[in-house]
Amino acid sequence: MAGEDFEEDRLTPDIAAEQLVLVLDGFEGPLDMLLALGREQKVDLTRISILQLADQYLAFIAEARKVRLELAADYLVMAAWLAYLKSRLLIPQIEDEEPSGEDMAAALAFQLQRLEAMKEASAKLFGRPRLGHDIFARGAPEDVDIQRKSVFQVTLYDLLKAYGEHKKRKENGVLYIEPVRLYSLEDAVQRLSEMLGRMPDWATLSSFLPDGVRGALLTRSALAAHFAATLELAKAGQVELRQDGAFAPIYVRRAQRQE
Amino acid sequence: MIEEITNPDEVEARIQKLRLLEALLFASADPLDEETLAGRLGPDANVPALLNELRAHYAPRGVNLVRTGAGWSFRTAVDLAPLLRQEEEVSKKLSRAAIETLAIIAYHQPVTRAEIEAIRGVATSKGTLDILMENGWIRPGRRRETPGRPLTWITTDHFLDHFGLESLRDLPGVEDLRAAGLLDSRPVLLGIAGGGVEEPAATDADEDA
Amino acid sequence: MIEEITNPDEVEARIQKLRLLEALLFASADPLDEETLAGRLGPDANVPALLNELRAHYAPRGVNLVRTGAGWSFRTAVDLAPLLRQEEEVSKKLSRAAIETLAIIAYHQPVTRAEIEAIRGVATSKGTLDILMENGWIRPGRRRETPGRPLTWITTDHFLDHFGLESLRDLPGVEDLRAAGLLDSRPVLLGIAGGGVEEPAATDADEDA
Repeated sequence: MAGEDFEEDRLTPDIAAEQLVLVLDGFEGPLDMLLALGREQKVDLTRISILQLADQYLAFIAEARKVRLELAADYLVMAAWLAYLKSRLLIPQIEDEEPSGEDMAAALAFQLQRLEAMKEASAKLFGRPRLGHDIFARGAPEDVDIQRKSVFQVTLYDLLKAYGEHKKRKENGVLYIEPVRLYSLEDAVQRLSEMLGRMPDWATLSSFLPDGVRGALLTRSALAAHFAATLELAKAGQVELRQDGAFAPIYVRRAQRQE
Repeated sequence: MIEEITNPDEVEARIQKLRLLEALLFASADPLDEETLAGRLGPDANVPALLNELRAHYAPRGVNLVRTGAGWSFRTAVDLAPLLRQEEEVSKKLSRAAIETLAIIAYHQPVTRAEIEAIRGVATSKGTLDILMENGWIRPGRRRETPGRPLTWITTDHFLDHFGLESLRDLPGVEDLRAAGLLDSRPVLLGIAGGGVEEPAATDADEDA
Repeated sequence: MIEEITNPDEVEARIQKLRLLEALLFASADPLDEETLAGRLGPDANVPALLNELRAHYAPRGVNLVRTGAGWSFRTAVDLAPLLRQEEEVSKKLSRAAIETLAIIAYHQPVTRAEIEAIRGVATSKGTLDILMENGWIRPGRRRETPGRPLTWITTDHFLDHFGLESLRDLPGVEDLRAAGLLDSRPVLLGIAGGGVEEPAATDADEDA
């Protein structure tokens, strides 16, 4: 088992992974990354090609998965969503399905514009002359407390901070025993629920497994936990499962609500 | 400098009020509101008129009288910034997340954390709101009357003071953004983090004691 | 105001120097000596002449330019001192114990003294509740209908006013504090968090009592 792991690690193109990690570190989440990719199209965001954007994003994610880079679930959910959007845009509309591919693309374009607007606004805000940087208050205020409404200087922040610290002390007083390093069913249910709520269509069970889980025991426990979690969630009526034959891949999607 | 008053006693009284107003504002590093000033100048003082006169007197000088929110304060003139700016002792640099979050709160207020996350498409890391609050720029507003009664966040008067704004209407480009519909903080896209699902009602009171 | 200079450019340059001098003296925490000022104003500035002009300008006003030892600084006019110093109390910092006690009353009210002590895990010193009451932040509530009928404590309207809250409901809940980073969550010991997946909402209920 140890030998096998060693082999795997050697084959991993570490440098490519490091570069990708560096790129990823530059982003504040998947929407931010999409915005950066969108800027590369060098057109007004209102006229951006969402299809092209989806391709660029999916290519990036594919690259990351090739070097077994651990991606945050947010990035994977966005990838699944964009793949779905792409299929909706390319394949003729199914009548009763709402919203349409165009609506989804428009919604994404709006989100990108809104984020861009806020980034510009923050740049303008911090480009303004600021107190203590460019503009200065009286350097030697005199000892006349004119505004005194209370003898004591306490702010809401002080009050909340005091309560937070009090709570923290209480929590730290409790002994926690380090758990055995197994992927728990609860974690898998949590992870699946997080991702499924936002996954639009069928996806293979294996695509939900966390990347970068090291150690054979941990990997096996992750697979087992996720499998058990899908059964749990199916029992609760939250997901649907599909398997086309014995030993074939298992597909999962969130339960379709009947209306 | 003094208009439409000819009685020498009145002129003298008015000058004394102006001098006291000037001294009060000068002595304080923080903005003072008109109510506080009126309390110190006495019932017969026309505080807004006196403030305007003082503002006009200082307008061309190296120190200006400026208004932020409800407060008035003396501040060095904006155009002198390049001459006054000193090598800052490495000021605590704000993270990109904190800067963006502050802009979102300023332009979208009152805004819930879930809405901030929907706009940024990413969860708010711990410590972001904390640092903005520690700087005195934001504070909790009223709870939103929707399921879960989420807390909203708003900016403070100190935020206006820090960025040299008289009111929120002076935020750069705010009218254009509103007209373009970009100040809509509703989540629009399922599938993006923070998808607008408000957290379950956090129980406020807890079960101590 | 400007004497013996007629060339418009020179007049302009001199006004700029005066404005900068004014701003430097205003913003400085300590008196500035002429050598320092000369360093900031440039080699062509006649610092003593500029200082004299500024001193003359401010002489009749509510703020004066004064010389103390080797340094120059702005000070409020001496004759206004009685009007400026109405109350001589110096503002004080509230002790940590008092802030914490106030926070606990705010979050747990109505709460008895014994309950406060149980929550904090330490005895409440005599003066703490007195100080909070003197400041008008807390007041006695109803007696608890339990043996001994202990007095409970609640916060006042002045408390809301002081902390800029509209109602007690607007106090951030424990989950809000945690999300804002004011309450660091317990260390995450689970081996594998699923990447960017937000930590599951920790339960509020705590184990006091």
